[in-house]
Amino acid sequence: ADTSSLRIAVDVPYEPFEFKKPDGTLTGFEIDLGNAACKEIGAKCEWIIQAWDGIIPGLLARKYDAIMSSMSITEERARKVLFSDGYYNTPSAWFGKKSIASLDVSSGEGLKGKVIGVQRGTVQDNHVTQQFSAFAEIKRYTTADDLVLDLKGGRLDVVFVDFPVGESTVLNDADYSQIGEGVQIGEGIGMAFRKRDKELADKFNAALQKLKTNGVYDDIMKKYFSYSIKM
Amino acid sequence: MFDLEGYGPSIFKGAILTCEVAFLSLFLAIILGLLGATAKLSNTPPLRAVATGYTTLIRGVPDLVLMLLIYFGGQVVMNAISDWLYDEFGVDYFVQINEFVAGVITIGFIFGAYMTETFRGAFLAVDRGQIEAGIAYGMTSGQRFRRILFPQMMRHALPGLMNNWLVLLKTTALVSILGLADMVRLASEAAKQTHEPFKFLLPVALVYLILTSISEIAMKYLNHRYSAGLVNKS
Amino acid sequence: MAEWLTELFAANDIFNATTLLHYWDGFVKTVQLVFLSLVIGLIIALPLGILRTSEKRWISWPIWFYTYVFRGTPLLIQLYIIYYGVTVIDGIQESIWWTIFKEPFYPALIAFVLNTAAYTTEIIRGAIEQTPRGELEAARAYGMSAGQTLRRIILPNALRRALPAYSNEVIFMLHASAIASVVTIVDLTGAARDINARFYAPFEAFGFVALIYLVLTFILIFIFRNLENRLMAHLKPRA
Amino acid sequence: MTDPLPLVVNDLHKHFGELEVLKGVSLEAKKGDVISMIGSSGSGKSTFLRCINLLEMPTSGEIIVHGKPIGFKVNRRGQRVPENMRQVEAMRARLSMVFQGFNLWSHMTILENIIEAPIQVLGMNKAEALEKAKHYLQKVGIYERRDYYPAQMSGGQQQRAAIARALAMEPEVMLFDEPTSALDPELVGEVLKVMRSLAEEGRTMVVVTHEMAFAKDVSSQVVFLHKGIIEECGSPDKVFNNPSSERMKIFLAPKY
Amino acid sequence: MTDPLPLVVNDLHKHFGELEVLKGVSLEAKKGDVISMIGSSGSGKSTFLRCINLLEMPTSGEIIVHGKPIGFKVNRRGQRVPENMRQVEAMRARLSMVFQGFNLWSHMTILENIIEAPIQVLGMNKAEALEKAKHYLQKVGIYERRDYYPAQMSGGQQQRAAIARALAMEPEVMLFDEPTSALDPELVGEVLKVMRSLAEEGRTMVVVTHEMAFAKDVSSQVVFLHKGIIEECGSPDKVFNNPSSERMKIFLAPKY
Ligand SMILES: Nc1ncnc2c1ncn2[C@@H]1O[C@H](COP(=O)(O)OP(=O)(O)OP(=O)(O)O)[C@@H](O)[C@H]1O
Ligand SMILES: Nc1ncnc2c1ncn2[C@@H]1O[C@H](COP(=O)(O)OP(=O)(O)OP(=O)(O)O)[C@@H](O)[C@H]1O
Ligand SMILES: NC(=[NH2+])NCCC[C@H](N)C(=O)O
Ligand SMILES: [Mg+2]
Ligand SMILES: [Mg+2]
Repeated sequence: ADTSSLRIAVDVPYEPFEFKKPDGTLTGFEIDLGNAACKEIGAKCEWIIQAWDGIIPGLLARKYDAIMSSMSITEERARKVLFSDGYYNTPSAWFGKKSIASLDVSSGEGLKGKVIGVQRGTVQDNHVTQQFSAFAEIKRYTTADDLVLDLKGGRLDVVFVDFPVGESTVLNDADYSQIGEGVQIGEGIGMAFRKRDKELADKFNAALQKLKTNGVYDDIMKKYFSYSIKM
Repeated sequence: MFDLEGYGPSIFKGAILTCEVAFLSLFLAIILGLLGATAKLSNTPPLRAVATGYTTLIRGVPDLVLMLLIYFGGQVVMNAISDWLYDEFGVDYFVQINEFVAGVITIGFIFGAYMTETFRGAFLAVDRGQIEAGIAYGMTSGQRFRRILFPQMMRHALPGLMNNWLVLLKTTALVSILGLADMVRLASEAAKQTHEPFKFLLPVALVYLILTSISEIAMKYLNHRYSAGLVNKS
Repeated sequence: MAEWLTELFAANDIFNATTLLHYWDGFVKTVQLVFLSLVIGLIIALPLGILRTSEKRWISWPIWFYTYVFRGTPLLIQLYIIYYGVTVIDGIQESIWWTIFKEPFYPALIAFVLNTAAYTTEIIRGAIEQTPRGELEAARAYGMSAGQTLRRIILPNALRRALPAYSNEVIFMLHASAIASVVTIVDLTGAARDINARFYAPFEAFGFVALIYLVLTFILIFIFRNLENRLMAHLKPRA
Repeated sequence: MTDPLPLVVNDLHKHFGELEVLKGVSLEAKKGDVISMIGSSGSGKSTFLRCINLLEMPTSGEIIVHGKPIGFKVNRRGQRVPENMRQVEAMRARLSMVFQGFNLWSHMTILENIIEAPIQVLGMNKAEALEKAKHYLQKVGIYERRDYYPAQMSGGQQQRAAIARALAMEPEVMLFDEPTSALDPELVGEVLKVMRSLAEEGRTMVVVTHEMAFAKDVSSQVVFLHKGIIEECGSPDKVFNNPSSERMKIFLAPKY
Repeated sequence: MTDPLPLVVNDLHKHFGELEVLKGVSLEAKKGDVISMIGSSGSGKSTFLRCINLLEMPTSGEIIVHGKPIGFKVNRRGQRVPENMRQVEAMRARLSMVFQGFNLWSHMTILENIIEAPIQVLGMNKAEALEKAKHYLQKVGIYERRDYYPAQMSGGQQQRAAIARALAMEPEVMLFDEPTSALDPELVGEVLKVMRSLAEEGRTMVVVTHEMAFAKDVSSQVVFLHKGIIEECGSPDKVFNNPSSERMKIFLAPKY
């Protein structure tokens, strides 16, 4: 494909990876990283906002050329799309009211009767659906902000999200805390491409690799994180 | 006051996008409606069947489901076509459907079905005698269509058309579900971000109310103009 | 039949027992939601529609305003406002109301009820106002009281005439209910979205529910057509 | 003269805003009277009839049904209104009106139309009402059509049904407002025939009509209304053959 | 006799499915002729008129306008159709029809109605068309009403406008299909007056009418149609005062 102008899909908001400022412009870790990578390979990149549940079909339908939206690398997805090398890695984590901080979230018994919120079509969705659908009620949300809103609005008992997202959107309220242990799902986060765009994927792999080593990656990361998510 | 914690200007842009989507899809719907009505009233059975299938299908399925289907599926079809073109003929032709175009096409396509029914009814409502007078004075069928049938049909269609427009306008809110940054989407994002639903959603409701009110006033005015000759001037 | 089913299951991985069950749950939710909204909406709209025709401004005006607002704004926004709005009402989360509003079903039901009641009110008003003047005068001329006239002449007359418009409203409501899926309700559309997100198969996921909606729509049209034939017999010529 | 008169109207006035449509019209119907009201279009005949049973509120004047005058009062907004709606409803039940446009209730069959007011207003039981309905439907000759809806019948049949509906109330006085003018010429005859037979039975009737032959043959009294005033009244013989008013002469003169 | 006749119809037949409505009707209009067609309802008068300018397609027979016969052919589906639509349109422009229901174009003012066909069909320029329109509107006496829409005028005025519209085409022959029967009795006169003046001017006209007085006074020829056949025809004097056909005698006999 022509690499001089590229379209990259993101699902927003997904703080701190990608979200909008009040004036509507996009910002976040992946936005910065993606822009840096594009610069590296000399492409003009345009960000396309796309709901998460349609993001892979959209890629396959050629609505855009790549996805860079905190997509966990999993076997199942790898059957449909081509992943870049991982460019960050964080666990998934449970969040909820401090009052239930001692909840046992590792077993179905512990979550019995609870209402769990996840973003539809995420690895977290898959995980709870497989493990806990017999025990707890699972509510699936289209965007990650609905999810947090309903947690704080009292409609959900716990949410299960990528750790940094919970950290920046849930833990900013002192009544809430992480619950239990983080869970590692998938093999880190990668960009996704159509299978036939191997060349493009290679270019990004090279670019990301370079950014990781020349310090740009670290600069960007420091802007958004106080800990390392690098992989 | 309209700053809305910094979200105001971008929501305003969203309002403009809403209007753009609405007007473009109205335009498309009218064209499809005219084509559909002509097909339905034609003497060609296959044309009639296609048009009937179109209107039944579209009017039997929720807008949102159709949107999701066309939005997600439409590009798949486009791709299949372009792949086929490439494989069979080596033609490298590809149409990119972005979410704006998809939204417009979807809404236009849906309301084209409603417009088809409106126009069909309006064509049928034109008094046969009006056409006969045209025939009797030696007008060609083209002249009759242009000078008599069409203007009279439009007059009958106007109330239905306006009604469809009001529904269409409200339906544009659904494009927010596809991820298009219209005012509903932007306002609900802001509402979630700030945890202040009323502050953002009420103004957007008000904007819709204003748009529908303006439409209704315009409708009265247009109706008045186009029904000249139907009501008594006193 | 069984063979056909097994074949169907074997031929694809999208329509398996789990997903079909998911669709079924969605179907039940859609039917519940639409049915309840319509019934409650109609119960509210009946008196409102009658009062809306009142000559007293202080009665008819507030009702006009209610229908104007709810018919002039998108249902989606009404749904958002009610769904998210209730959570920020002070103290609601501690009150017993919360058990109701906590579930997305009830805010959605409220939004749908208010919406369909607004449209239905106007339909009923329109039908009442179309009651032939002469028939009203005849009622008065024979000494019927206002209440008798309403009960015996206006309403039976108007409700029949409202039927075609109301059947449109019912179908509209069925279709509008699809947006319940945006507030996490797993109705038919919600089920399709879940399944699409899981299998990345928009055609199968949405096409299937489109078909179900189509069938539901046809069933409704069929029911109303029968009803109309029965109740509007008096307007048709007789051989 | 112990029995009170079925209907007396004294000095009835009616304004529509500025326009004075009735300028003092009086009328006295004895039992068995058939009073024909004639007059050109716009002279106020319909308005007069509608004032009698208060479908229009008269501006002033007295209406006495079977010896009982209708009471009026003035409401807060200075409008004249009936003192007691109950009394008005009871009065209306004694005066049955037959309209130009029939005004049968379209959602009821003919039979239902006829038993409706006797049951609802007079409180008759259903069996009795059905009995009466049968009787009067036979009288007007449409008994076999009782299960049809009004829209399924011809104008003449509808008007006969409307007459049966009025009869079923067994009213003191029947009021007819141009009962044949909405009918095709062929259908006029069948309605006039029914009305003539009612007159011969001795029913008290007030009939607004343009059918001069009918007025001449059947009436006991003819009233000629002109611009809201009774210009001429008396026996048909006097009014038609020996009118004193100039207006009446012009009205009777052949048009061609 | 060098000038061809404006209109000749030879042995016209018309079937509607099984039903034969016209069974061989012929007619010859010389310049200045006023031909009245009379006959009871359903005798085929309207159908005949509509066949003349091909609003209905005649099953067989010849139509010759100003010496030029209309050509027909049989299409693929075995239906008789005109050979050449251009020719038909040109022919229609020479035969102006005035309809019973006026059929003025309701979305145009009276003036626009009148200039429409001259401009669109005859290709006249607008100024000239306006000039003509003025002339004919004055002739029928509704020039001041030129900017009204049809719905804003009385039936008589509308019919006069429709006549002006027909006149503005300056046709060879004017065809009238019961031009007064949709009008209230008071309005009939004004239209008949206009038609009489046209007759006196020497216009060629074919008039289907129920107005016997008009037919008697104005026509040069009267045609009596019965069940699709010409039962009687000739001068008004002969047809009305000395009819040979039994049918015609019955038709003329007073109905009451
Ligand atoms: N509701 C009304 N408001 C204002 N003016 C009215 C009203 N009803 C009747 N009029 C006027 O009162 C006058 C008398 O009308 P009315 O209908 O009583 O005449 P009529 O004698 O019955 O005539 P017709 O023979 O045409 O029925 C007319 O000038 C009419 O315009
Ligand atoms: N389009 C049609 N299809 C079938 N039959 C028709 C059609 N038009 C007319 N007819 C029949 O043809 C016969 C002649 O009709 P036509 O209208 O010519 O009569 P007419 O002499 O004009 O009568 P009237 O005085 O009532 O206008 C009638 O029996 C009518 O029912
Ligand atoms: N931008 C987003 N909403 N991303 C969601 C990603 C969730 C999770 N990491 C997944 O891959 O399933
Ligand atoms: Mg009257
Ligand atoms: Mg005719």
